[in-house]
Amino acid sequence: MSAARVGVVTFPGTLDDQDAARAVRLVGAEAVPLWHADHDLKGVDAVFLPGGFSYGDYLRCGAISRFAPLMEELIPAARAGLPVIGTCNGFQILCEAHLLPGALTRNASLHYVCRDQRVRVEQTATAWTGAFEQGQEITLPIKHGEGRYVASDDTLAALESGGHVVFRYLGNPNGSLNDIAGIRNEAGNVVGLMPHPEHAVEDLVGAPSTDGLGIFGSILKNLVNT
Amino acid sequence: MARVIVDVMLKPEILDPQGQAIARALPRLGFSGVSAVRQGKRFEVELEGPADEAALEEVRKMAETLLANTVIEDYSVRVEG
Amino acid sequence: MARVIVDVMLKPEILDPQGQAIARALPRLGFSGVSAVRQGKRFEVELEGPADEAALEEVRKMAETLLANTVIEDYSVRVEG
Amino acid sequence: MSERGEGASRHMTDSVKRASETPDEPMPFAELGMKQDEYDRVKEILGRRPTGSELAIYSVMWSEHCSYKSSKVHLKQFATKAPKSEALLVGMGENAGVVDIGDGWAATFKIESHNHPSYVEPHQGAATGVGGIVRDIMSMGARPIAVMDALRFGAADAVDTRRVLPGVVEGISSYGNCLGLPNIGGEVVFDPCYIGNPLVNALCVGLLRKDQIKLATAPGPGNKVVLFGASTGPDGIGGASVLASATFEDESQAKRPAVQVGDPFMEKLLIECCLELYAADVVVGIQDLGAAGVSCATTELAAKGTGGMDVDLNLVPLRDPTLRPEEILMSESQERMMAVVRPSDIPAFMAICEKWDVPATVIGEVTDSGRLVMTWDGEVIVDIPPGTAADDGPVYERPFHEPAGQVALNADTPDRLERPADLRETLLKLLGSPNLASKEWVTSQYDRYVRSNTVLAQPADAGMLRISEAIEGAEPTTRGIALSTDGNGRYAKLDPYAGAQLALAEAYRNVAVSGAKPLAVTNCLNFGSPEDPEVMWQFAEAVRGLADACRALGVPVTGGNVSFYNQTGSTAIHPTPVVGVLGVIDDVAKRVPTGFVAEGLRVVLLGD
Ligand SMILES: Nc1ncnc2c1ncn2[C@@H]1O[C@H](COP(=O)(O)OP(=O)(O)O)[C@@H](O)[C@H]1O
Repeated sequence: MSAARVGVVTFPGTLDDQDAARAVRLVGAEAVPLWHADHDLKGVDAVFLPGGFSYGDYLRCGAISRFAPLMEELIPAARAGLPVIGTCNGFQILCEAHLLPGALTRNASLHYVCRDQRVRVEQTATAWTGAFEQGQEITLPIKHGEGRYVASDDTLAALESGGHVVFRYLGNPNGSLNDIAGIRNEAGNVVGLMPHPEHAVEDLVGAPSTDGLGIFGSILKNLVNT
Repeated sequence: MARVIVDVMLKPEILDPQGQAIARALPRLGFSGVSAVRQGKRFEVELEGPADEAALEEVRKMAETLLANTVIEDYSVRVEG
Repeated sequence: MARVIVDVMLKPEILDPQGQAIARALPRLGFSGVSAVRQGKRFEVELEGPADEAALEEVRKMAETLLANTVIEDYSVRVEG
Repeated sequence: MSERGEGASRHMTDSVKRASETPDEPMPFAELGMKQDEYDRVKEILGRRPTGSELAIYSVMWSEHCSYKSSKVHLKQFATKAPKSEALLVGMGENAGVVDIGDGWAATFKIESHNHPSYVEPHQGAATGVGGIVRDIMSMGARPIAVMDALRFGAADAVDTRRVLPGVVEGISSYGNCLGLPNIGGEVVFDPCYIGNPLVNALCVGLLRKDQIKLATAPGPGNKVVLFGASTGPDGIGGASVLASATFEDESQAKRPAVQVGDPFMEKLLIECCLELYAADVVVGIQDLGAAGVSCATTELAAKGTGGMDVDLNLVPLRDPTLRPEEILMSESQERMMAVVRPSDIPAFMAICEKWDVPATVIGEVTDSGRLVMTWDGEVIVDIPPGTAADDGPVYERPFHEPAGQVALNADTPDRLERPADLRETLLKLLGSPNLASKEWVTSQYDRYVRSNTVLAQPADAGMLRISEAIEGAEPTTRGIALSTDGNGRYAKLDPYAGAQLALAEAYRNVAVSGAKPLAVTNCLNFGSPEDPEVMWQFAEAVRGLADACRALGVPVTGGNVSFYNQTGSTAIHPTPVVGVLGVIDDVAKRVPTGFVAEGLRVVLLGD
């Protein structure tokens, strides 16, 4: 069996692309660099939209990136079922691209916050969380200034009743509604979260946990099973 | 050459922590008589040509798709003057 | 109850990286005819009383000391309407 | 805008020809901070009066900031007393020093101040401080891999501290985070002496292969001079408008801002763009544009290369089309670099810049004329031997003597202090004091994880990075580097010689206890006015102390920065040498974390 190929997207200003690629390799998959200006998904099996400050996060985080040529390919592919995950800036881009509902706004504290964050896995029925236990509590780093999840009351109600909240903060760091740290789309192939699984995959560096491996392990499991 | 202004504000039901922080700071700084503050964005868009209806329509599209996130924000477009 | 608007923009000679990034992105997004964009802030200040001269004077002071950083920004105050 | 445009067009260009024809025209050298004898030397060098543009170049290049005219005679000791070090690949005199860290790898690091701008506009001042030091590191051919910041503020509860401190921290955080550089350490110290003169010292460390070092040099006649990055605007050229208007009796030049605004996104693009340019081997020499902008880059590149350069200033891309040549020369616009490129490599160079959305423009050519020649509207406005501006600045042996109260200050020992009655209360008070309390409220605003190479960061005494994965495609190594910055103005005030040594010793220890072997030193010397003999004494003593200590410990100084004039009226800050030490650890897995890591371990006190 050839290794699963996970695309890692680089926009101008993307920062965590090397880290995401390393995490993909750590679980035995192949990391395929995808460039924002190409109309080419290179036939990957899944896509990781890493964090950073794409286009400086000027205007609104993710607002400019969502118009990239690559996104013109990615948006229909995601709608058609391609597994896609966005972390931090990647989550913001997925919301701006309307692949996920709601929006991420300025932290309630008005400060950027970098810390190790306890998070509960609320939903394992997604392409990216199948390797976790339902309700498992994990530690992942967060580092963002605009991570406060907001959505209309209707949207929130639909997220909750549909089981679309994937991660919830234990100790809300940014004022997110319903302590939401991550969500999925209806089909479960698209997931966005503010915490950074790619910074929690090795003992030596990053957060004092390797819980992030679960995300990368999940996609592998998912791809092998299908 | 004309200038078009696009104002973008958070929808009223969305929490505005920046505006709140300012409103809370005001009494401490000796300002009274303010019941609320909301903070939004103002864009000054310089057009190469005149601000005719076609140009304004372009700016409206720009506001709708790029300058504002209509999930959480409202916008308004007007010619300066 | 009246609403006063405070617009805060970077002084013209100060670099506006945000506005520049937007302006540079526009052609790629299919918008043409824009020569420059500048991004600033808009504050909506709700007064408890009427927007008389005394109240406006207060808001001007507020803009000068808190809402704008006059080292790099200009501001203007006006009653909405 | 249009008014200024018309005003500008009324200007007559002060060409070399015109300068020769009007030898007695008074020039505003004093307004630009130049002394009469310095101005006379310029005239002697040129054999005529300088043009406005030439005066702009000499005045910035001969400023204290760029020429180190008051500190040079003392800083020499870092070289003359330097211990033998096989690790030193590039020493003082370049944008940053480079040390060999083994297995074919090299590290480059440097600390620099941005004190005054951070007082005027804390956010932008601190942000552009980070931006500047990162470009220094980039210009050595390295990938910047981490930053640190050493900060000093007035009393924590002072009104002005409430203005300055949040802005500074936000500025460092927003700029550094946006570049994707982990912040792995630094200092935050409060003392009333810094109230009107906060210190913002930023350190950057970069990594490169030993054989990839780039230098600021422009060799090879016919090679092209490329300016790339942000366009040039009226940033930080308050002084230059004096020139433009005073020379030409023209009031039309609006007041120019002294504040520089940073664009971290452009800088991030510049980093990636530069690394790709290096990898493609299309850069012969490179220099960042910091203080003194185009003046500094052109004179230094030319002076260190074949010796000559022709530049057409009309080709410099402008953000404000009304800028005069004098202003272009002095502009401190951020996020710009200058490269020397073989003509045949220009297409490849431009293609890489385009890929990263970085504007790039050929503005000139290397020559063997021994002259830096610049034109504007077809007229020659600068024609100078570049070395006279870059290297042959004035050198001062400033008088110094021990401060009048120094003996009394030292005689006033803690013996006089009342013994605290309640130790518990005293301890709690100490723990709660701003200088000892947790700094997490600062460090939590800095990204310490990005790039996933951070082995140690806050609260460890030294930051540590693994290096094997810091550059794409490099062969694996278990090695890592550790860094610490330290300084104590109160010790240095009591005894600047010992105070500087203590700063080094502390940084050295912090690196050593992480498990790394200290290798090299950088320093930022923050002092009051060198024209005050008592301050100058503090400076001389601190440098002497640091140089002696470096020799004793066997670690060379590879570079640094001097910041003078940190004073309000006649009151100077405490002399504050901030010292950074870089060390190497053979196996990062063997790092020693700070704190009691497990129960039951013995606690041993070492030293006395
Ligand atoms: N305190 C210092 N210790 C050691 N070297 C110093 C010190 N201050 C300046 N230098 C060195 O002097 C040289 C000139 O300074 P430089 O960094 O080029 O100035 P700038 O960056 O402001 O143009 C550099 O090599 C620098 O490392």
